[in-house]
Amino acid sequence: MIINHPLLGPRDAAEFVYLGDASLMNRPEWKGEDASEEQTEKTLDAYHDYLYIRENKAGEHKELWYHEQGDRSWLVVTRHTISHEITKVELARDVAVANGNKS
Amino acid sequence: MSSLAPTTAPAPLRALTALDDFSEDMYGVNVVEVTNKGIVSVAIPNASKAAFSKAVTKSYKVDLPEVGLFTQSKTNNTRFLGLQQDQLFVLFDYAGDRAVDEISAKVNSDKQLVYLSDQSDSWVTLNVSGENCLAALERICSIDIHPDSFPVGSVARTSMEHMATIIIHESEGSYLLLSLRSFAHSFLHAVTTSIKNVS
Amino acid sequence: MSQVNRLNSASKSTSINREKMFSFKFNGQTFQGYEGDTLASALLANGQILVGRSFKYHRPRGIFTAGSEEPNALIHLRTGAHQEPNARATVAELFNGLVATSQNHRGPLKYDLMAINDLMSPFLSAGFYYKTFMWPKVLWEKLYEPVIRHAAGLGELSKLDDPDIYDKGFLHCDILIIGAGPSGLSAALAAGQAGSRVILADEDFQMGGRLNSETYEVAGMAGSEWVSNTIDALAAMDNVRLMKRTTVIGAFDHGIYSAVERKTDHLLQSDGKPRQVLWKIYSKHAILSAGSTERPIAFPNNDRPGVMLAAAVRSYANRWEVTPGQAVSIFTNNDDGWRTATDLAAKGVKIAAVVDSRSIAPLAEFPGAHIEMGTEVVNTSGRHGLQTITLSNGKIIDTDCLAVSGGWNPNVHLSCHHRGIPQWNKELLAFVPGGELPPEMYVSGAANGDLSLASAIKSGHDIANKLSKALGHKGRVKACAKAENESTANSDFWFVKTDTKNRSWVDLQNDVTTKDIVLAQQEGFNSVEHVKRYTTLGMATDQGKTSNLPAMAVMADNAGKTIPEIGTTIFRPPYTPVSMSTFAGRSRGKDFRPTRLTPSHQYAEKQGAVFVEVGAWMRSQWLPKTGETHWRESVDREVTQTRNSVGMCDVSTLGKIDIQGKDAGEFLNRIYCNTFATLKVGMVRYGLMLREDGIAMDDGTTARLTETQFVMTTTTANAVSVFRHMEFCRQCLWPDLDVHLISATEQYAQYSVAGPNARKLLEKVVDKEFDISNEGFPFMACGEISVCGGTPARLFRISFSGELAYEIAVPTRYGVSMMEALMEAGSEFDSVVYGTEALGVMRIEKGHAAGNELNGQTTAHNLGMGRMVSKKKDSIGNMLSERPNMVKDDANRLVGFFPVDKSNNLNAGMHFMTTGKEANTANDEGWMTSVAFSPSLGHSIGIGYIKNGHERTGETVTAFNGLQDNTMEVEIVSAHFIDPKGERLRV
Amino acid sequence: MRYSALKVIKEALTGHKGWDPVWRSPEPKKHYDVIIVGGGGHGLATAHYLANQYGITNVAVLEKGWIGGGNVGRNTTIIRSNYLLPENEPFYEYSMKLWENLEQDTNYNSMVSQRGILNLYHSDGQRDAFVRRGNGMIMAGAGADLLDQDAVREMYPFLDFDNARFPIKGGLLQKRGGTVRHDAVAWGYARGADSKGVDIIQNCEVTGFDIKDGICTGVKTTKGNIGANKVAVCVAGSSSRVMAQAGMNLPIESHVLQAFVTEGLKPVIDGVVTFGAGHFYVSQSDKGGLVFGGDLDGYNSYAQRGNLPVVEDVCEGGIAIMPAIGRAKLLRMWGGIMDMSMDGSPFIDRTHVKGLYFNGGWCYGGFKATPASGMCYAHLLATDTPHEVAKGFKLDRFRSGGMIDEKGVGAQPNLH
Ligand SMILES: Cc1cc2nc3c(=O)[nH]c(=O)nc-3n(C[C@H](O)[C@H](O)[C@H](O)COP(=O)(O)OP(=O)(O)OC[C@H]3O[C@@H](n4cnc5c(N)ncnc54)[C@H](O)[C@@H]3O)c2cc1C
Ligand SMILES: NC(=O)c1ccc[n+]([C@@H]2O[C@H](COP(=O)([O-])OP(=O)(O)OC[C@H]3O[C@@H](n4cnc5c(N)ncnc54)[C@H](O)[C@@H]3O)[C@@H](O)[C@H]2O)c1
Ligand SMILES: Cc1cc2nc3c(=O)[nH]c(=O)nc-3n(C[C@H](O)[C@H](O)[C@H](O)COP(=O)(O)O)c2cc1C
Ligand SMILES: [Zn+2]
Repeated sequence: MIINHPLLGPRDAAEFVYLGDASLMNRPEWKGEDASEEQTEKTLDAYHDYLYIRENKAGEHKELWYHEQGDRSWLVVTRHTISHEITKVELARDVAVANGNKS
Repeated sequence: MSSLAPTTAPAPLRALTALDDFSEDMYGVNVVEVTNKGIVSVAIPNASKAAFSKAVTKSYKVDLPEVGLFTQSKTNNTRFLGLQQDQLFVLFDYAGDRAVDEISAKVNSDKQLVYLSDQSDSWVTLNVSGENCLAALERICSIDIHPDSFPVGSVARTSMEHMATIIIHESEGSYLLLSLRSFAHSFLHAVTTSIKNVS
Repeated sequence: MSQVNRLNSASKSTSINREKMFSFKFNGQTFQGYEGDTLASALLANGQILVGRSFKYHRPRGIFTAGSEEPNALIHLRTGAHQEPNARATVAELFNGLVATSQNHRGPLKYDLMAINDLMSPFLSAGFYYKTFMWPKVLWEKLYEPVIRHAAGLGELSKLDDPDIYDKGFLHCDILIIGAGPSGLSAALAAGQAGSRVILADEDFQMGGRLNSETYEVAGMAGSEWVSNTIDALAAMDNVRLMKRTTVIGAFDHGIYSAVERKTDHLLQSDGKPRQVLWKIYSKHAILSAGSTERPIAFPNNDRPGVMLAAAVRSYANRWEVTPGQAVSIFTNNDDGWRTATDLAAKGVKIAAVVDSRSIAPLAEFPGAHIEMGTEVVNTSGRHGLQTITLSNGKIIDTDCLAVSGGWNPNVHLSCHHRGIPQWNKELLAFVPGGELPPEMYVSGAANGDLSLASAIKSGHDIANKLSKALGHKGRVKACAKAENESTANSDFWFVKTDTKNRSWVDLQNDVTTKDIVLAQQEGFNSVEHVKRYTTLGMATDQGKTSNLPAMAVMADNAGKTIPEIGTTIFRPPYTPVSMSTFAGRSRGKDFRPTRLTPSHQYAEKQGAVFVEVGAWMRSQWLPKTGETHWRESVDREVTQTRNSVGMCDVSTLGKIDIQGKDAGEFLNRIYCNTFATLKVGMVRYGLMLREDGIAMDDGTTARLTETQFVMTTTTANAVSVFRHMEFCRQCLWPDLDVHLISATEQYAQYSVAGPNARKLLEKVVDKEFDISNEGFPFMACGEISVCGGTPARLFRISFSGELAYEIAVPTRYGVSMMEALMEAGSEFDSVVYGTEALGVMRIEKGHAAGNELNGQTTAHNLGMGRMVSKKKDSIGNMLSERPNMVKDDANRLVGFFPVDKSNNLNAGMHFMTTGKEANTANDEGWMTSVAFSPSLGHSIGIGYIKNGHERTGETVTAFNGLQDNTMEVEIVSAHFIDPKGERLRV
Repeated sequence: MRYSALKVIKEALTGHKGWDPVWRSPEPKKHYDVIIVGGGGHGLATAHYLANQYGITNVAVLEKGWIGGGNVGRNTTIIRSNYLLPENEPFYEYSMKLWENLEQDTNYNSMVSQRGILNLYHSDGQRDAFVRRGNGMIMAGAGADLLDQDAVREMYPFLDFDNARFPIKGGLLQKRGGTVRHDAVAWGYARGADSKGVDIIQNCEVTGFDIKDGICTGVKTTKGNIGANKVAVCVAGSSSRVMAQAGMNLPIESHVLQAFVTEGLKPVIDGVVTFGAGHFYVSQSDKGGLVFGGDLDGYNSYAQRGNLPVVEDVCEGGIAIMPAIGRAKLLRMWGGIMDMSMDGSPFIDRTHVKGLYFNGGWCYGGFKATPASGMCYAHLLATDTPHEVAKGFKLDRFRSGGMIDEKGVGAQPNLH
């Protein structure tokens, strides 16, 4: 496969390391210090779904790839899981900022 | 080992190059270990980009490179390698132990603009050039380095034979290959094997 | 000895060089052939018709085709370690000194003892083994299966290491053209003239495709002349790369094709050069111009040597000037078959008969030949070579070669590698590329069903022209060459129906007959994929290139369906089989993976160190002294010397990550489960890193060098994955933090200096202006210093061994020199260099967790570090580590173990259970993770996980080791075997 | 119709006219007690055991294509019971015992062949892990032997012992491990189920579920709606696609795993051998092809085909330990869709929808599990309680922190 890196142009996917569904960028908020039991359970549910449950789509899939043998950037790649066609490649950092991800 | 306890201060440490200054002309390809270079990585916070760019232009009379390209200054034969969006490498003639100070003095005097890290000992550098050079590199380099696609002034970070590699098209038909220093022997072996295989 | 079948009249072929005679051996007998021959053409020239045996029935087999689709003529090529099994004689290029032997027979080829299987054939029908060999049960593994396995397979491996070398490479192009027949050549010409970057690959050693085998004219000259002119023109273009002997084997995602170039297979010796190169071709577009393959007609006893494909017979006559027989007959259902008769007759070969299934007027007459229209071949005779054919009209004709033509199949193979399904073309009576082609693949010429010469040339030209234009190349493209549009008339006739006992073969190699197909369907195997798997149809080395379609026709007929309703089986790479070595390339032996050497490698080598592979690294395992005969002697000495005085160890392999930025502290707070933001400049802290699921990921120390700079150490094994994880957190989770990472692993030679004399030793190398006294540089301090008169260094006061210890880091270039200086300075203290083994012993004596304990299954709770997980802040893994099963009270805990009988040696991997209980899964309470012989205690010690371990100190349990027959009683103790209060560290 | 020696001889002599279909091809009924979705190994085994062990015969197996066309028809056929964790090992050992009686059970020769599986180790750490594993195997009754280098050399003299980058130090051998003729497993179970009246319906794709008030009453298919008291999903790589029709997302990702076969060769490799310092495992089929594989491609895929980097990686691993197979030619490569679970271990469980059951998450290792999976699923369907050896395979185990992670790589399916 070839990933058309937004900064570097086409690179063999062998240069990248795959992580999985781009939803892994949507890390739930921590329960906070001194959370109630209920809040803890709710947060655990959210973390469970975040880490373990996947839509696992047969179709267009937004997914995370890391350019380990390249510029060390994380990318969000939109790729079809049946045809493998790639229709979009973005810098994950840009996506994260647009999402409002924050520490 | 001496059995006598030395009474004087220890002798200064001896520096070794990664490949013992390897240099050979093999089947039309010249392979030379490049030494006496300083390599400093520069991490550039978004907010500092403009100021840093100015500082570089001032001290080195060159612009910052785009990712995938390098710019070259006469000062210490310095190349700014555009490797990442927020990080570049400075590669320059230097034989000392304090490469960071060298760069810091020129472009980061207030120490706040950018973050520098010494990489001088992290890499082994080979210069390969000559007639069969491209044919040999074709065996290990997956990216398109045909001069039309990778003209002089290009730089790319990729991997060759499972080893992280930075490739620089420094001048017509002459390439610098940087790989991690601990891999030096395997890397040289990969390059020379390619040359032999295409001879 | 003479080439009895070589045609000598009117030699015209430029494909063979009669000036250059080669001699070669087949089954020990010496023959002659010419440069340009294949092994098959040379064997035929010498009248060697019998070349092998079939898979199941061991029926005699002759050469069937003239190309890579060959099902029959499989031989051992070369001898000894160079022996290649299942080489196809039809594509093996002849060279002087070639040696080949036939395969799959016991005794001489002609009198194969295994031919008895043929008599057993009523028992060996499709799927017979599923119904039998079950009684009695034990005999399957003891008798039946060994017999089956022994009989299986065709060729034989030498069982010696492949002596050749191989290579790989990468190519980039605008247009990859697959196949250099008339269509591919004209495509290359157009694309090349336009200015596209072109690669033209052909599997043959001579480009030109069918034109080398036909007598057609192109552009007013002989086809072969046009081919060589075109090749010359292409060779003169800088932007065109011609690759003959190069088979494109697979179409992968996003325009990546893989091709195998045979570099030295046509030479007696490879002279240290790669035998084959695996190319990975990155193309913007590809044009598949792979031509077509003739298909046979199934009829009774159609498998005899001498029965061949008609166009192959023509190829042998035209290209190699060989006739496979002295009285050749043709059996055809189409016009093209007649061309074989015409061409052979023109070369003076006697035509015995032309049998055409169609009731039409004969297309030609040949003196003395039977012309039988509307007639079929219903039987043959001749055990080791064809002697007669019997026709449906009762005639029996003497003939030693029957050229069969059932029409042509476009080579759709590569067009289906993305699982697209080819489509049935009613006019052509063949499958053509259709459905979903690999993106950016176009198909031209016969491969696309443009069977006739003129259309093949035109379609290649037009596609290449269009693609080049679209790419923006503006060179002037000349009009394409003119050629004739020969007849491609064909008919819907696939196999001869018969009710005799005689078998009609569809798969010649795997011995699948029309009866097997029918039986499969009778037993409910209706899908074509089921039939394939039940009968093994098309699963042989030729993948059914010539057999699948006739078999589908039988299925369709039997099921009352059409061929497209039956459908094809799926096409899979590679196009033709590829040596495993070729896919491995250079990665082999010591070069399987690159090797990393530590900064003190040269030093250790000089000391005679024993090295061990740790991931990619080579590390000193121990450094024996003369006279030491057992590794334990060396390791015990290294430990003892270190604990008694001082020892040095190269720890440069640990990952080092330089972390800088205003928010570096906050970042680390989130990466580690314990607190880091509060760490003071000049101090080091131990950190435990969790995965998001709350399991321990890695541990190590991190030093704060300045307000905005930290240096993290990771374990050797996790250096890369921890860095990746941190980049993920930085870029994807918390892009707002000002933090920057770069690996500094390679930058520093880092040595641990441990033992009561460590400081004294260091004081001798550290430059005087730096105070490293216990007060000035306490436990867990760090700082930037200089050594040996000004060399910059970093010093960390940390300890893995439990002794007063430091780690000192200098730029890698000084690695050897630094180690020498340390040893020089240490000589008065009897200092020692220790390896990973002693390192391991000392950390076990201290009860420190390492890889065996941090195996991805353990929590901080298991490690006894549960309280380190700060609940005052968010950090990776913080939340999910709270799940009930992960903080159970009776969870496994890391503790220490003594053998009750101290003379016993413990083993890692022992399982614990309450003494007296049976050793079974239900009673399993944990396992021993690491053990060592402790020279300090004088006996074996271990650490491991056991349920509730922290509350069971003093208890005796059974450590089960049935595997190594070393089960024993052990006592649960604290894992801190040495200096439990940690006093030595702080002195 | 039973297969017997007599029958075989009779048919051979009379032109094989008397063989019946191995399974019938009925039209679906309106309603079944149990509908099994997916005619792979597990689905067919479930049907077989439901009918033959639990006496539930009003059962249909619905298969969208042809039975055995999924992973059961494209795997590298290795069976073993050499698992590490106590939640897994008894299950796989139970499976092994069922394999050992399969031919007698189904009256079909699936060629269960226990020629041994040898896992090579190359470092002390790996040896330690194998000792832990081997002892666990012995405790579960599976048996294990630890071999040193000499013993490995005796079994496979042509491995690269002298020039290897990662020298072979020894191996863990399970003598009872081996291979089974994969297609015949599907056919044998189909035959066993069919003979008790189970309807095996091919070309029948399930396209939806009838779920009302949290109760599943049947399925929608390309052959119409079919009612059922219980619906048992068992579709391996398609798990997420099918369960999405019931509104459920799973702790599963679908990945491609490739496999390879060489041309037929005279016997070279007797048992199964796996490389411990690279991605390669191999056995030789009864037909003579070297059947081998390695790692997942690593990205989500439903394509049943893979890419070159893994092809190369696997062959590199092969030549690294066995340079003597270098001149064997790779004949065919293919892929399968792996239902990779979040901890590498499977699920056999009820769902929160009454009457809807799920079996999946088998990763690259569900072939060996086929008999036990079928038996345990049948047990669950028949009794609504989990089978003793499959208790850990629950869908909600991640919420409670009860992961069954053999490899210890965490919630990253492509690393399992
Ligand atoms: C290359 C490869 C190598 C492997 N090697 C091994 C090995 O050596 N050892 C081992 O133990 N395991 C191995 N495995 C894993 C093993 O093959 C699988 O885990 C196991 O076969 C899965 O169970 P199954 O047989 O029921 O799956 P499948 O055979 O995939 O059955 C699922 C069936 O469900 C059908 N289906 C899907 N959707 C629908 C629908 N909507 N309606 C109706 N039917 C549907 C599919 O068509 C398919 O037939 C390997 C797998 C692969 C791909
Ligand atoms: N009249 C008929 O009935 C009839 C039928 C079929 C073909 N033909 C003749 O066939 C020719 C068609 O021309 P064409 O150029 O389309 O086909 P071709 O058969 O002449 O050439 C195809 C070429 O592709 C090469 N090739 C195939 N697969 C390959 C692969 N995977 N990798 C590398 N090379 C590969 C072959 O070696 C061959 O040289 C014409 O000469 C035409 O007359 C005629
Ligand atoms: C154990 C095993 C052995 C195989 N042996 C052969 C073989 O000898 N010849 C062959 O063509 N294919 C062989 N195959 C591959 C199948 O032809 C087929 O590619 C595979 O089952 C996947 O199916 P598909 O390619 O139809 O998708 C084998 C497959 C397996 C699982
Ligand atoms: Zn891997």
